[in-house]
Amino acid sequence: MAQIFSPAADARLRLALVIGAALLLLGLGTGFAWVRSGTAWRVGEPAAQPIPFSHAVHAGGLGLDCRFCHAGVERTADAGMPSAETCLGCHERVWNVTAQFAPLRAAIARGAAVEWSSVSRLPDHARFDHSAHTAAGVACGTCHGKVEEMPRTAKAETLNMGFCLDCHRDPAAQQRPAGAVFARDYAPTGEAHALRPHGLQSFRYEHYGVEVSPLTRCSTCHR
Amino acid sequence: MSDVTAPVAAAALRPGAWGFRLSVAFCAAGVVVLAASVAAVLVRGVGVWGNNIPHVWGFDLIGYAWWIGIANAASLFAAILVLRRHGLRTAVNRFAEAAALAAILAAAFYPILHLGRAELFLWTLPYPSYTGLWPQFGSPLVWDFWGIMSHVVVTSLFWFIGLIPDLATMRDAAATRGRIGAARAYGLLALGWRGSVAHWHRHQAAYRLVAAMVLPLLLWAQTVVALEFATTLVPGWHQARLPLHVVVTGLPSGLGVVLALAAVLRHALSLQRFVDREDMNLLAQLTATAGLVAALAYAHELLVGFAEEDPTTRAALSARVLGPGAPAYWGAVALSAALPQLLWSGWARRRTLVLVAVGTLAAAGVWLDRWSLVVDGLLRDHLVGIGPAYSPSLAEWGLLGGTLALFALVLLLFGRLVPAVSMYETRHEESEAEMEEEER
Amino acid sequence: MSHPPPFGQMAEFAEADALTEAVRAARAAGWRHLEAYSPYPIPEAAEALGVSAAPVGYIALAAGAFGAALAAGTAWYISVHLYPVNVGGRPLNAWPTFMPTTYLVAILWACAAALIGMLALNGLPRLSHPAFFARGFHRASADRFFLLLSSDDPLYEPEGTAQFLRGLSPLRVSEVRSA
Amino acid sequence: MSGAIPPRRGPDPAPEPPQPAALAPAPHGALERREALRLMGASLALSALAGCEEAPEHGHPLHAPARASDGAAITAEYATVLELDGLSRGVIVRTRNGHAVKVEGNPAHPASLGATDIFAEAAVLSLHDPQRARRIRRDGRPVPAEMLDAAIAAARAELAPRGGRGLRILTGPVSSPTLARITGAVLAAYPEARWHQHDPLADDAALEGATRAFGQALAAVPDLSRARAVLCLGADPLGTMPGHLRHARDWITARAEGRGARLIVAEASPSITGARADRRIPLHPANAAAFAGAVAAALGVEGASGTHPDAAGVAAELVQDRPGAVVLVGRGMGAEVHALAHAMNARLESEAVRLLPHPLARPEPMAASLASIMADIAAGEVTHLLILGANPAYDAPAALGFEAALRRIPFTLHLGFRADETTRLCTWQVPMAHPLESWGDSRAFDGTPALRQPATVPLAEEARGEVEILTALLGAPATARAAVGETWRAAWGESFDARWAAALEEGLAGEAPAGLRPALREDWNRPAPPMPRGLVAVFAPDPGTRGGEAAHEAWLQEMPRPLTKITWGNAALMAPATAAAHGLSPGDEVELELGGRRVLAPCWPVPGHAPDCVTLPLGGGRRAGGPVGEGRGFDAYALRPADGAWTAPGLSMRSTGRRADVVTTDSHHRVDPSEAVRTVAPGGTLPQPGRDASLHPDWPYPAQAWGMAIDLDACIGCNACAVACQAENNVPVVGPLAVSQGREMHWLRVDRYHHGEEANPASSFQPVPCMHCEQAPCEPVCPVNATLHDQQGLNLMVYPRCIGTRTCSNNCPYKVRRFNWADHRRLLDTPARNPDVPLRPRGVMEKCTYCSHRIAGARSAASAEGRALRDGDVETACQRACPTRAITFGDLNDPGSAVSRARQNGRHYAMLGHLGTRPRTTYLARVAPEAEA
Repeated sequence: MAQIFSPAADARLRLALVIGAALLLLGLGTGFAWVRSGTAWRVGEPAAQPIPFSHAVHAGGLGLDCRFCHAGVERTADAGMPSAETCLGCHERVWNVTAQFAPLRAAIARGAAVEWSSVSRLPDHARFDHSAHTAAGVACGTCHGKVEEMPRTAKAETLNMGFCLDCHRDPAAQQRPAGAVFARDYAPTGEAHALRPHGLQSFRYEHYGVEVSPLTRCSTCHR
Repeated sequence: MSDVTAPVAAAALRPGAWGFRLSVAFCAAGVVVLAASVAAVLVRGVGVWGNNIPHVWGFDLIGYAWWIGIANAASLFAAILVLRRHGLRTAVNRFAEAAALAAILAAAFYPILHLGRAELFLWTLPYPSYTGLWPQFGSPLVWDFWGIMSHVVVTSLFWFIGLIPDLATMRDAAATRGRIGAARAYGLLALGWRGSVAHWHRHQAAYRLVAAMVLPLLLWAQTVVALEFATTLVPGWHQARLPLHVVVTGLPSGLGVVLALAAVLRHALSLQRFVDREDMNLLAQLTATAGLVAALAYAHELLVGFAEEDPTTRAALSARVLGPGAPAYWGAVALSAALPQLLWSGWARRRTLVLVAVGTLAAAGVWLDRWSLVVDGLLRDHLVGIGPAYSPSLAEWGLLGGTLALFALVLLLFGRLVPAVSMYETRHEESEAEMEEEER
Repeated sequence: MSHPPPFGQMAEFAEADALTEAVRAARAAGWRHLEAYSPYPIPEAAEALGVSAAPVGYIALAAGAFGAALAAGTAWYISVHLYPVNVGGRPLNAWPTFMPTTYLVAILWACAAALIGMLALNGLPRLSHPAFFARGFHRASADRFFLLLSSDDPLYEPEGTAQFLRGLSPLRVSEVRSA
Repeated sequence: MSGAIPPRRGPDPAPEPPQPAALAPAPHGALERREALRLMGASLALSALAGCEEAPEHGHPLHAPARASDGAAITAEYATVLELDGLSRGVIVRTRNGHAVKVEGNPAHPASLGATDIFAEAAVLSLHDPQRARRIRRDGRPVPAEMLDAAIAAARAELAPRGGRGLRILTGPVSSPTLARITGAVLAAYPEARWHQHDPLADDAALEGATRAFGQALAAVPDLSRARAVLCLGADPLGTMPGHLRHARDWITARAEGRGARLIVAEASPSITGARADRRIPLHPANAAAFAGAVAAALGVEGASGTHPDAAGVAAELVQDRPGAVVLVGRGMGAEVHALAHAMNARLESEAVRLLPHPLARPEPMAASLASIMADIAAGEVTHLLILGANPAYDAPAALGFEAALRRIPFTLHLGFRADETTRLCTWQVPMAHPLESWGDSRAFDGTPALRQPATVPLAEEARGEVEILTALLGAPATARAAVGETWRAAWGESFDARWAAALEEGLAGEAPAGLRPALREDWNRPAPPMPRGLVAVFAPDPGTRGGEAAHEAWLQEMPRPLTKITWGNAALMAPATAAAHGLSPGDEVELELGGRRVLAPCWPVPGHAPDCVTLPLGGGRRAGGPVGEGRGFDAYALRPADGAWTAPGLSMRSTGRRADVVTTDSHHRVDPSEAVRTVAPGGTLPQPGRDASLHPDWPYPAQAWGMAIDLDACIGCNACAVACQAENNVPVVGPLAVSQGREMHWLRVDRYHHGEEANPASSFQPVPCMHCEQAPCEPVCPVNATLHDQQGLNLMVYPRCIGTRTCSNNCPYKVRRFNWADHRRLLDTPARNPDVPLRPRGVMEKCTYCSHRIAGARSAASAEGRALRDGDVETACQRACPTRAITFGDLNDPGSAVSRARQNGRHYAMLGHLGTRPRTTYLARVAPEAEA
């Protein structure tokens, strides 16, 4: 009787099996890496803004404090965005390039809103309170990166759930002393951040000897 | 003895008759309906079904429990035959295993489709997600997920292991007929089986090992489905006996389907010689016995239930048995427990039509039993009168019909493309038989 | 005969018992490299060849145990350490509720291992094998029984081997080429 | 987020011209609110028409205002008033980024005391209603506003010479001092003109009765805080009577202190007051006068006569409790009964009722007023008709033939909130400003005046108010704000500025007038002829849609009516015995005929309804105004007699043999085997089971352990909590079909149970939110940990994690979980939504969260102040709305918290406690004399 398969067939079969397995692993690995990658979360992609604004110039060059424009960051959930007045307050006097500021003047004339667009928007089901985080000693850069070096503002971190959880599981690593929250040139001084007396962080508890932090309970971030 | 191979292989290799093609076309049409129903629920959400609060489950879980029941009983049956090296195995093993496989395929639709957000089905798997979240291993649904997965894998393994030597036979048969392409295909699937005695030895060991492990797996897989109900606080469901009840009442469906299938294939593929009258008798009597066992389960349910001290549970049961749920409940008893008793009569056993009818009706009866559990189990809750009754929508009927068509289609193709009875087992049988004769 | 070198000598039998006898004889004659083929399992022959199926069982058992440990361990580690949460007031390590999955996964692994182990021990898949060169070997999957004495065996030398095989009163004896 | 909200603020000043004085906060961030709202108006129109998902993000935190403003402007509260029957309840409107998102009660206002009713809650919904009228139209075609002004000027030119002959002004009931002043000015300028009021729900008999008794139109206002025994003759002080919120609070406060009034309710159609009565007497309208007379006679009122088996006993109870005893009479009773009641109260020297000058600016029998205008129209004497706010084409009795009459008037102008039945028949169709976006003033049931200030800028640019129209007619156009200012400047003199600011801050513009003690006239007793026997039609305001003006509020249409549990419509209510006598079963369609006019209606038996009469709820069968209200139920006005009577004999009813679809959440279960509602005798207690044993140590709950206690003895089933929850949590409306499928989404439902015999059962209500069980059965069955507990003991539902297996609902014995069978987000994504609560996608579970966003808000506010949360910092929406304070919420770890104290009460129990779920939401048993503890 004749062979139905040549000896090469076995080699091919084995090769196929190996390649198949390899492809499967490769696929899983790629998926695993992709969902964690910056590209999947559009890190580093600037958004179109009503006026060509550069953090590098204002925050970096001029050294303006974040709170100069984001006034609500210590008091409210939303950091707050600069009003047309905030911009023109200075630009009436310096670097008064009419063409650039036309949108702002129009806004004031019409009493309209200046529609900045966000690079770090969180989904509807996530509750994020800037005031709580600044009060807890989390610096702006922890989530927004080195904004003062960005000519065009872009997302610096994935800001996905894993990113939030990493910090909520071990906040101490990211917490600064109250004074240093807005410092751009902060070098860790070992000096620990004093926990707020009634902040969530102060209510760690344990069950069956396993310690649990309120910061990782769903209701802390999800509403 | 070479005439063992010829007819069986012929049955698979001969070009399909018009009747076969017609039935394939019919089932294919049914599968189109299935596709439409699936699309409907995926696109427009489970809202297209008739569910509500409290009837959050309906045809989805009914169909699931039902198909799983068929699959379990069928492969349970097959496994037992293998383990006992029963003569019947040569005849109906392959049917039973194939039926089980097809039934699981049909069942596998429901756990995914019934989700409000089916696309997130994977979240029941423990994999490292960027969210850092994991499944909840205490949930019966997670148990069930593993149950159905192990069920699919193990049953197909069981089926495949048994098939390997016959695939080799098919390879050689095809080769001698000069159909090299078919030979190659079968050859690839046969993994180069060459019938070495040593291989046979290990093959048999593995085959029996898997068969042995299939038994507890099946019992448990079915149990887990039942646990989805038994672990809730719903008075009609919260019972320790429920898993046993579901397993036992499931038996008539699986055996019934195998019986009907055997009767049909026997004629369609003219395999009377390999599936002889004795085999059919035995199978029929087994189905009847399964009916008896189911009857016992029902009797036990009534006895225990009405002796139950908790009034709410009693109220729930009486609503199912005597109240609005009576038609489904007694329909189930009549079809899946009482009707199979007909098969004790030789007259009935000799009528192919009767066998087919009884087998199918028994399965239908078990479907009613699942309805009685899933839907009528909610007739009475702890708080009275929450929400209106459940009435299935077109999309749900389409899903039921569609999965039936899929089941039939898979079986048709199976009967067409792979040996319908186990050839090597038959050879083995017959050689042994001859030896016995020689010894006399 | 002609190069390539022969793979061995193949004897064809019509009866299972004949094959079994032949195997016994060959073993008695001191043959070590020999393989028998049959259309259905012949435990006696296997026994005569001294094949043991026990390893399949051990593999399955080991795999099952590993699967069980893996499932239970995963459930425990995730629920107690990776992300402990209060689910209905239950304790974190609600181990009884981990058992169903443990059980199922164990069986899953055992079954898969049984099949894969069996194939591995059999050296399958092997689509192309010299045995298929043997004349009429296609009937090995239908109704004939074959005994192959391999050329790897020190006792092997073409004429003598053929002689020996003919002594076992086969239907036919033929040399099998290796390629 | 009570904790997070800055103090309430007054009105916005007029916009100043922009000055680039950098970083100077403009007061109250007025402009960004205006702009945001303009955007939002557009988006609503869009989403309504095109159903576009990408509406501009109104008031989006990213959209910085043109002018800098303090962050607090994001949330602001305004004290204002909303009217019912022309009488006001004080409310506080919370705005977010300039949108009114929630209405809550004004604690300072006597008609609210901090509570709301379902109609007040729904105001934010109507404010943002895409269906409201937006453009000025002439015969249906949009025209520029100038054309309207020109037309009014022309009318003035035509009317002035002839002293306004032919001019008629038809308004709703008016309590507004300003509107009264302006109307007076118009009548002065046009001596021949006439002003009429129309209110389909007016109780003319009360006015007539008071006039008979005292010779003047007084309002008899009960004071349930001082009452010991109250006989309600068809009166519904807890439900539909003006001041119901106040009465409910007074009643429960006294009851809680053990000196509560004993409620004796004699009524034909079951009301929520009847449901809470200590003694209830189903009273056929024909026997009402006899019963009242008999009681009066037994009390020794001379001239009174009548016989009724129950009278003697009732009279005895009243006498025993004098002077705390009072007789209240409601709609459906004749003037003679009202007069009798006054006589009885005088006889009882009742201290529990105050006789006050009528809060309406010009109290008049409104049916008569409408009749006279009809006569004038018929006589062709009317050339100009201004209909301001009213909708007579729908809610005047069909017998009057108003629609036909309207067509014969040359100049007709309708000022209406939506294009309703009347609008379509008028030449000039003017959109009316919503109370939440316009200036005004108004009086409460007791005459307390208050200012109405806009919480938002007008969403309909062209909308106007009555004042604008009338001042235009006077030739001196004034804005509502100016007119109101003028009124009160006159009243307050030079202290105006201070008092004005105070009034806007506090929500009150003065005191209630003092009560009068007029002598009973000699000839008060004028018995009416006895009512003929036979089937009697009883007209009643629908608990959900009132007279029909609320028929377009989807929240209210879908809210199950307290006793019938009917949604999305109405039905002919009758005693089960009556239904049986006519061979009717629930849902059968019947043809009702009265005075030759016919309607088709579903039959709906109601336990406790008086036999031989049929209640016909008004407000159904709207023919215009939008898809929400049109064609829901049947129109009872079609049967109402021309004189607007509340009861009419001679009704005939026959089955058509067809079925009518009644959408109801009622399961017809009249028993409560699971003892969900427990009852104890006064002073009685329930056995308090110890904490059931568990193999495992309990989870610790550091900081707070939130819990809720609901006092069933206080619950009057008014649904305010349920609607408040819907408003607060963006709970979708699913529509009649889905409700009939059992897919309603209410997070908080109010269960209604009947106990005792069908003819006259005891009824009780039970609000059922999520129980937040400590051993929650829903959690262990979730495969993906989408529902679990947090450190505060809240049973969380994590929407983004849910995959929709629905197993949790299966395992919830309370069935409080709701599933998104459809995607409701597009309809919910309006500025009316609460931005603190996310919209849920299709296919996920949802349920009561204990207003976790309010908890979070309160917590961050507290920690910003560096202090721990205090009891009362967190108020859930349902708790805030409840008129009887039945709901307490707080921290169970704090033994001093209100909820902890409630749990110490002997009436405390857990629903289905035997299941071992350890619910955090628990109940206080109802107190009833007949209950054996």
